Amino acid sequence: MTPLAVEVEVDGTLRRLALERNEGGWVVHMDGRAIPVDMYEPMPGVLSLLMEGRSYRCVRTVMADEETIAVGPRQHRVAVSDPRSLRAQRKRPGAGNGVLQIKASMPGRVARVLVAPGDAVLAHQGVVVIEAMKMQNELKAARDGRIVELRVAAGDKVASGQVLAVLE
Amino acid sequence: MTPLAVEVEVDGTLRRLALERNEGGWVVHMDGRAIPVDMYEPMPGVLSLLMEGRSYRCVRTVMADEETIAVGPRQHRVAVSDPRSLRAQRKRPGAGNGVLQIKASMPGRVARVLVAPGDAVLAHQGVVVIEAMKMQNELKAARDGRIVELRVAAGDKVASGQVLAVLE
Amino acid sequence: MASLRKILIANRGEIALRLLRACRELGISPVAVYSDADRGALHVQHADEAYRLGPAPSVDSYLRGDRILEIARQCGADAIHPGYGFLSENVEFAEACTAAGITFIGPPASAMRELGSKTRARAAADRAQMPRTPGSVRGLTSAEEALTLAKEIGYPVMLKAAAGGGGKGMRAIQRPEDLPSALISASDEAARAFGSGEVYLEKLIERPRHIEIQLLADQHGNVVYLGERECSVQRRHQKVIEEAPSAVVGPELRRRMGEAACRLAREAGYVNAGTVEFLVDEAQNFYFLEVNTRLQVEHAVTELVTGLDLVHLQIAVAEGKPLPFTQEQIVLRGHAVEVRVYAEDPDSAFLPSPGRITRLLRPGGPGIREDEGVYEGWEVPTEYDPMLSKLVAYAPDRATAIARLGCALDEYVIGGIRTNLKLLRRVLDDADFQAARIDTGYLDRLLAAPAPVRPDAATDTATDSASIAAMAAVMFAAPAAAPTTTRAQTPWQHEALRRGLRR
Amino acid sequence: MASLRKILIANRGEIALRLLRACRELGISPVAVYSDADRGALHVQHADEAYRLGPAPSVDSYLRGDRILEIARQCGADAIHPGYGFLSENVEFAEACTAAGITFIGPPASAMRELGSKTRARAAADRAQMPRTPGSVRGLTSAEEALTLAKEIGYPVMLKAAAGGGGKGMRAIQRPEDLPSALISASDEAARAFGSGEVYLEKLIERPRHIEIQLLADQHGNVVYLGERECSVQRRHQKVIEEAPSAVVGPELRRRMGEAACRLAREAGYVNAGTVEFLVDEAQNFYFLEVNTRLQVEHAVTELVTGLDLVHLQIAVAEGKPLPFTQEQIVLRGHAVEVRVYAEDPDSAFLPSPGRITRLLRPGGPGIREDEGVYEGWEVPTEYDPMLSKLVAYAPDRATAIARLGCALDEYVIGGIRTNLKLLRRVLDDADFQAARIDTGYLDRLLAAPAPVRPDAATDTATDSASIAAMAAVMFAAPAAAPTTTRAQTPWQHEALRRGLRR
Repeated sequence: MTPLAVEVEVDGTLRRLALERNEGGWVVHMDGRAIPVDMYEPMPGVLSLLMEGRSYRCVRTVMADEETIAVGPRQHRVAVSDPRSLRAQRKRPGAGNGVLQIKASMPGRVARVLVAPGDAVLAHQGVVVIEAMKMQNELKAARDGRIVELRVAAGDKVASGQVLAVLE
Repeated sequence: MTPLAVEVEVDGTLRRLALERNEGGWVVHMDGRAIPVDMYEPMPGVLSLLMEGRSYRCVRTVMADEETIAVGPRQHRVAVSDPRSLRAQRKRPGAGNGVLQIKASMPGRVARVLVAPGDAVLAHQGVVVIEAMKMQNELKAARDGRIVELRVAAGDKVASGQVLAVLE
Repeated sequence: MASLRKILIANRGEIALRLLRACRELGISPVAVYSDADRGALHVQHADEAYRLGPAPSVDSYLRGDRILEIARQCGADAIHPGYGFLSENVEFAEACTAAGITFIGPPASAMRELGSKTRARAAADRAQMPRTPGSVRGLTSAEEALTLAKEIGYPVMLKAAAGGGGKGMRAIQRPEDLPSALISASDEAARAFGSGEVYLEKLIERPRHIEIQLLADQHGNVVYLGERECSVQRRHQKVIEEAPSAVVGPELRRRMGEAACRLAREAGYVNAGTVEFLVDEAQNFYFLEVNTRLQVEHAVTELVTGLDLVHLQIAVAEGKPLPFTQEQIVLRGHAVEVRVYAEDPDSAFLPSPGRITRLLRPGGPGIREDEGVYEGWEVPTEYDPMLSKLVAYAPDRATAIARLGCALDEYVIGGIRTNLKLLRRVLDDADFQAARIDTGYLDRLLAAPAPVRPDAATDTATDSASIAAMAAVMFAAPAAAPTTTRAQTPWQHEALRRGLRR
Repeated sequence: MASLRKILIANRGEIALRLLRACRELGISPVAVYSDADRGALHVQHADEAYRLGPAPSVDSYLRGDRILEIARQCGADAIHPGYGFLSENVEFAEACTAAGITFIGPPASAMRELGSKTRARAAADRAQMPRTPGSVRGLTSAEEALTLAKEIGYPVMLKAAAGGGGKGMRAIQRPEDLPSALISASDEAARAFGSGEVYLEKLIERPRHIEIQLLADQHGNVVYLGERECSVQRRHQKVIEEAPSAVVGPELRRRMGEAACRLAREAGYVNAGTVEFLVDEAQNFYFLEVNTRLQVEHAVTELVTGLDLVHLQIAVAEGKPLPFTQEQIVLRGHAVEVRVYAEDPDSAFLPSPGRITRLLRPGGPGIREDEGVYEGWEVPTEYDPMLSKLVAYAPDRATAIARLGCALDEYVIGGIRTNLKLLRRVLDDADFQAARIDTGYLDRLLAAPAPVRPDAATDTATDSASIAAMAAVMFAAPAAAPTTTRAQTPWQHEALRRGLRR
């Protein structure tokens, strides 16, 4: 069986590794080394890895916008991918090109809308105020631009990650 | 919607009740009363019931041979059924007729077999000895009879509920 | 007075569950109330009885004193425990309970009126010859009045809600031009949180420690203090880490603060559990801050070092029993540290992070106590305080308690929402915190500095935790992870161990 | 002696996890070992390093001292903690550790040899002028010898394994004719459990209490006792419930037993933690029983009433540090009760009930400590002791501790296997236990009586818990229970509450 080569984005930096499966065990090819890994899954979303004698408990949690793996007390944002899908990702609006989505950073209720469609806004200018758990939080424009779309009104309930407005 | 009538065997005694579902809530018809029940399932296998103001946490657990529901600290063996399937159950060997299965009461290893096929055995006579967790336990015949079948030998690993021998 | 048989718990979250358990231990039947957001909450699941209050928002549910009292009357509860927050310091509610012949587990309304309002309490402190911070002893009526007073005592000044607690309605003001707007927002916030917009103003003490005395008084005139708690680790006047005893309070200072607190309690005819908060400056002068006429969030640390159960004692006092001990019999032993686990994201401006808890792996072990109100699968509502639980460590000494709490935080996994677990761990690792070099501004200063990178035990990049995370990510993604039942050793496992042993 | 950096934990289950946590708290790197049955165990998941010992059976894994020592050497561990059971009282293993330059966290081999063997310990007790039960001071060599000795001291007599513990290899004999066969089976069981079949014989004391003294000795000749534990609630000489302090031990008896225990320890040159077990009769005479030269299962109750951490202290002693306190500084406060949760079925002859834990809802709350080694989804192996966890309650007094523990047991749900939870609850509810009218025969007598029916709060048959179970069963069976996210109140819910309030 030939090693499966993958790219994993860990905390924003890309790591290449090749894995090979072998009757319940794994071998990880990394930095030119072949490292046998004994894997056990005590419960869904939790892996116990034994690697060169060291023990690691890895816990996977997923939130709307990202996958996190905690290795013991250390949390890492991860994204498994191959180069193609990575390129595809780069095409997403908000990541690189001219359009920028302003998303709710938490669930809550829209307390105030500070702009109107067509308004020109400056970087760091407030766009929408969301209230949750008795705290008001102002969402700001990440850069200069113009509001091309406004998707919420005062009083609306919004979910985490929901697009509130689109900046151009 | 017409109430659904069911028979539930609780700790060996049969209870008849009729339930009716109604947008997320239930009405239980019992002893000639119609009792509204507010049900909430905080996690699979756990129900929180509010009934005439009283709160009950019901936890369902299933073991090889039976379903148990704990109402707060109180455990009850339950079996939901309608009369037909109940009658069917009664036909099972070991329950009423001449054949009796002797089952492993726990997983473990067969330490000794004390009888041979064809042997006549008296009630409470030892049939098979199982060892688990450093303890030996002798399984006895529930009544007088004859060993018509012996399904294990010394050294065998056995699962809980596995049939070890059949008594006639 | 007869002993209580049924207590309605007018609260939610971890404190509701903690009160419920105390009732059961005493053979008292606990009754829960809940908002629509809390139908599935643990305090509802575990109560003997549970009644709906109304929609999620506090004003429609946990602040509905009329409804709660009606429920108590109709279900035959003979007492109500308000917990902390919500109605716990609401004099009108306490009076309504008494009028309805239902025991309010807390101080008499008269004492609450005297001490519960921060402005009146400051006046009372003056009468009891207690040092306090300069400032107003009544609510501000206008921006003009505020500006005049602030000028008088000198900036920086602090705005505070007279009915407040937990930092809500508090503002520190450095310059006159910020005062008017701050006054409005503080008053609004106070009104939203406590139903009263009264705000007062006091001199801001530089780099103070927040140290408070736990009081307990019975109906027979006995008043004792159960030592102090240090709560200097705060963010926006919101306590984050509390401990008992304080590293800087010796027997003598403890006695002086404790006796001053008892003096004030006697002066106000105080009964049941209460807390007198002080600011303590570098010279160890203490200034009266306010009185909390209720059980505190952080009462657990006092319980651990005194070996007492404050809720049991609150109930005993409410039943008219005399205190079962004298001041001399109260001995502090060991050290306890508590962290508040919040559903908030320290990495993005501490935004609240409500939502469903998809993974909950709890820490444990000797000396670890968790007062929790959540479970895996529970949806943290947007409508209430973001506190998920209180994690407390007890040990023979402060250093061990901190180390123990740190290990517990390392074991803790909460998935699906963001929490402040990592930040709490960072504080416990901080040299200043470990040396008890803390004041109420400590945490904000820490947060201004970049977070230090935690040393990784790994010897090379192939086995640093990021690499392990990468491998795990792939294995999780791979179809069907290894069956959890397999016991057989594969050749690779042997090889792994052989290599491991060869190092 | 230098402080330890890496400790290999030569054990499994709850104690392995408890030791592992203690190491972390002290900044020591914990190394786990495991059998094939324990690959997924918590102590493996949480360790820094973990190495396979071999197949599931103890003789192939946790009793493989050679293999464990090899692993310790190769992974660079500077100490081994044996926990309890397995190799904890194996002199040869302790000596091998010392020979390999690895610290054995326990007493020196010489003291183990002196006191670890029950026969030699009885001889030592004689030298230390300690009262002990009549009987042999060396192993029995034949049935004839046994019969002669038994006749000499008079029936009933007790057979015990010289290397024993936890009741394995113990038999009470009423009549001569039972002695020979009992001798064989006891010796076999002892050989299986401890690798030594040596068995001795002593007079059986009628209705004794089992009370033991916790010892702690450093390498500098300091020996202290940390009070007593009462462990009279036993089944087949297997402790089930332990508490500290004992309800019948006053300061004077405590001092006499404690000092006698310290005398024996000094006589044997004992170092580290140890326990001297006594039988105490109605007249409060105490008889030396045996010494456990290791940490006890029930050490938690002592930790709770003394405020100390015995494992931390064991490690400090092993590092050569002097005890951080004197006898006078040890003060007992409050009361602690521990129950052992076993995977066994009290309803069918206490058959072990290994298997997968399909549901685990843990209790919690103030004063509750659980030393646990299992999790939901864990498969309890058939090869080891059936103890799943130790649940302990601490409170200011015995009655409250018992009530608290009872509430915790009521919250506890373990599904997929059978446990003794209900039996433990029954004992806590029993009037004799609550009045501390207990001896080592108490539990067997209780079990001989039919279990009382627990009163049901329900007012009518429609709402008794069996009816609720019936309803729940149907609702579970019904397609798709109500969505857990729904918040809207249905008409029925309103109706339910209206009625609830109307009662």
